[in-house]
Amino acid sequence: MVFKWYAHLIDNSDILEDKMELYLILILVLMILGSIYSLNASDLLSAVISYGIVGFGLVIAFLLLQAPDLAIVQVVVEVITLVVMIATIKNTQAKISQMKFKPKIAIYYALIVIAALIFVIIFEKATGCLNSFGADTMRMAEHYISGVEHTKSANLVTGVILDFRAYDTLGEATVLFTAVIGVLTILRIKGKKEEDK
Amino acid sequence: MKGMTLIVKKITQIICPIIFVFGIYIIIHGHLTPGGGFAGGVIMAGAFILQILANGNILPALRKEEEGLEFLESSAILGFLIIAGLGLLFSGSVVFFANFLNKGQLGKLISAGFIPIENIVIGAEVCAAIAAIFIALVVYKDEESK
Amino acid sequence: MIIYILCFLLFLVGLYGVISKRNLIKIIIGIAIMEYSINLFFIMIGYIEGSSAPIISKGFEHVNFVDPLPQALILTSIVIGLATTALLLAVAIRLYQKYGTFDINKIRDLKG
Amino acid sequence: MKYITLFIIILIIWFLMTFNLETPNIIVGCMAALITAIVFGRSFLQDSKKFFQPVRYFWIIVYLFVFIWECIKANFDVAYRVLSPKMPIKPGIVKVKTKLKTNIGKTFLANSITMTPGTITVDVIDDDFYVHWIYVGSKDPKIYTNKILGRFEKYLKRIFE
Repeated sequence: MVFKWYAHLIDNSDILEDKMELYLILILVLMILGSIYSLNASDLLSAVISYGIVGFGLVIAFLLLQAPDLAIVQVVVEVITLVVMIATIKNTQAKISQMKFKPKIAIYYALIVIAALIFVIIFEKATGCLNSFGADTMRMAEHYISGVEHTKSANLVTGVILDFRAYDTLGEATVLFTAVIGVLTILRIKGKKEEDK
Repeated sequence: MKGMTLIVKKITQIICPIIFVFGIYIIIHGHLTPGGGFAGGVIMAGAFILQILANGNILPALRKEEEGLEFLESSAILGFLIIAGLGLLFSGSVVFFANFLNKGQLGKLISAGFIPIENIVIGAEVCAAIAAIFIALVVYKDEESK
Repeated sequence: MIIYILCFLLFLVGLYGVISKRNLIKIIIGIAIMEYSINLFFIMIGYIEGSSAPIISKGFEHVNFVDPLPQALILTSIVIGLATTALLLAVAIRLYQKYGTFDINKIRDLKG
Repeated sequence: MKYITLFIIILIIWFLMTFNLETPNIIVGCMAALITAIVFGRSFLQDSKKFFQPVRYFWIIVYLFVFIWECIKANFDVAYRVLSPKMPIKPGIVKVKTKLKTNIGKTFLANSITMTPGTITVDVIDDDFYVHWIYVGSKDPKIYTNKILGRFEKYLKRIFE
């Protein structure tokens, strides 16, 4: 019921659509600033917390881009990631060794800026091939949207991931399972040995 | 792992079942409203995580719980494969993941063939996986580094 | 068009973190940022001006929808991202317990 | 007992969320409530039979009005202290002793104190609340205990004990 109300609110708002690109640019600039601060922070805790800016900015961007499914998943995943990261750096007194300013490092930074500029120029050329933002490129989507007659699932995304592309979901489940097994094998070695003794 | 104060514990006791049932709601209505197996599973795992963080569990109990979660996760993946295999048997054509059940009417709770069942299975799998990851990363690290 | 370039800049910031930082946690943060920017890029490709979220409810049967395919792909990608981040963090925890530091240069020195 | 209470509460929440009364929805709701009751029943509130005593609900409504009234009064008080040019504030932490016995009652009392502007519960240790107060009026424990807790305690006692 709550979500139906929300969907009506988003669908009926004409104000959002006109300024969509502006809002997204603002959110993206905020995300870039947050990520730069996060990578340059001298304290690990503030690095992790400002990393949260990127994730929650992404949630708002998903909501603006009409992807409520993703927004729900992202907001919970972001919270869990932050909790796990803070638990990781808790009780560690590792101080980040600040780089002293040497001429060598200045050359590094200059190289980074030049490389970034080259990448941006290449990408600017590459985006010329893409359709402009918000253009109607419904070649594949037509097939999936008319496929609702086939799946009878009102949520098209669920219809896609569990009917047309169920193999993807199977692969995803396998990856998740493997990751859990990996985490447990890495972290439980000590406990197992103690039990054996 | 130490727990939190009395206030957090008491509020957690009331809030956790509500978060959990909200996750179930998201899963069950996954084919009608935004959400689905992934979102609901992560929310349900969030309820577990909140409870563990607030109460500060002891390691042996958590180890037993984690084994249960592993069993749930494995059986959920097995269930997913079995559903996929049933499509091979019961649909007319030989298709893996064939949606063979009665489709019903668009927008009703019982509709869309086996998509709701798959949603439930995926939700259980994601919930178990993320809760197990959390227990491993947060609690084992705390207790076993001593 | 400027949105795509900003999205790519976010990717470059993550790449900068992975290449130039020596702290393990910061490298993990850089990897996660790269992943987020790719997720956002996919959703932007699928967006269509003036259309609604891909959910059919009463009264919205015949409106335009955004492309559901990128959303479905990214939905799995987000959960996989959490799993891989957790795996990286597990490795980082073990390394810290063994060497007592997150700094990869020091870890390399201690190893030899 | 607490399993049944949790089951009923979750079922009510389910119907409030979904808001339809068709047969499939009722069956699915019962299943969901059953699973939740099995998983979380062990750690639910101990004295759950109090949920079935209607007198308590009446006192909850009375308490709501009392709380809102106290909240408005405290709001004006804090606004006066902040806006007046002399800034008559005298912050400090006081230790108050509550008469409530149950943990849930203490929780709600602490939350009520925090919700009213000017006072914040810092910590709860056994029967003692450590409250940060924006204007510590007197140093007599009886007076300030009555001032902070007295207005809420008698209603909360009727609700939770």
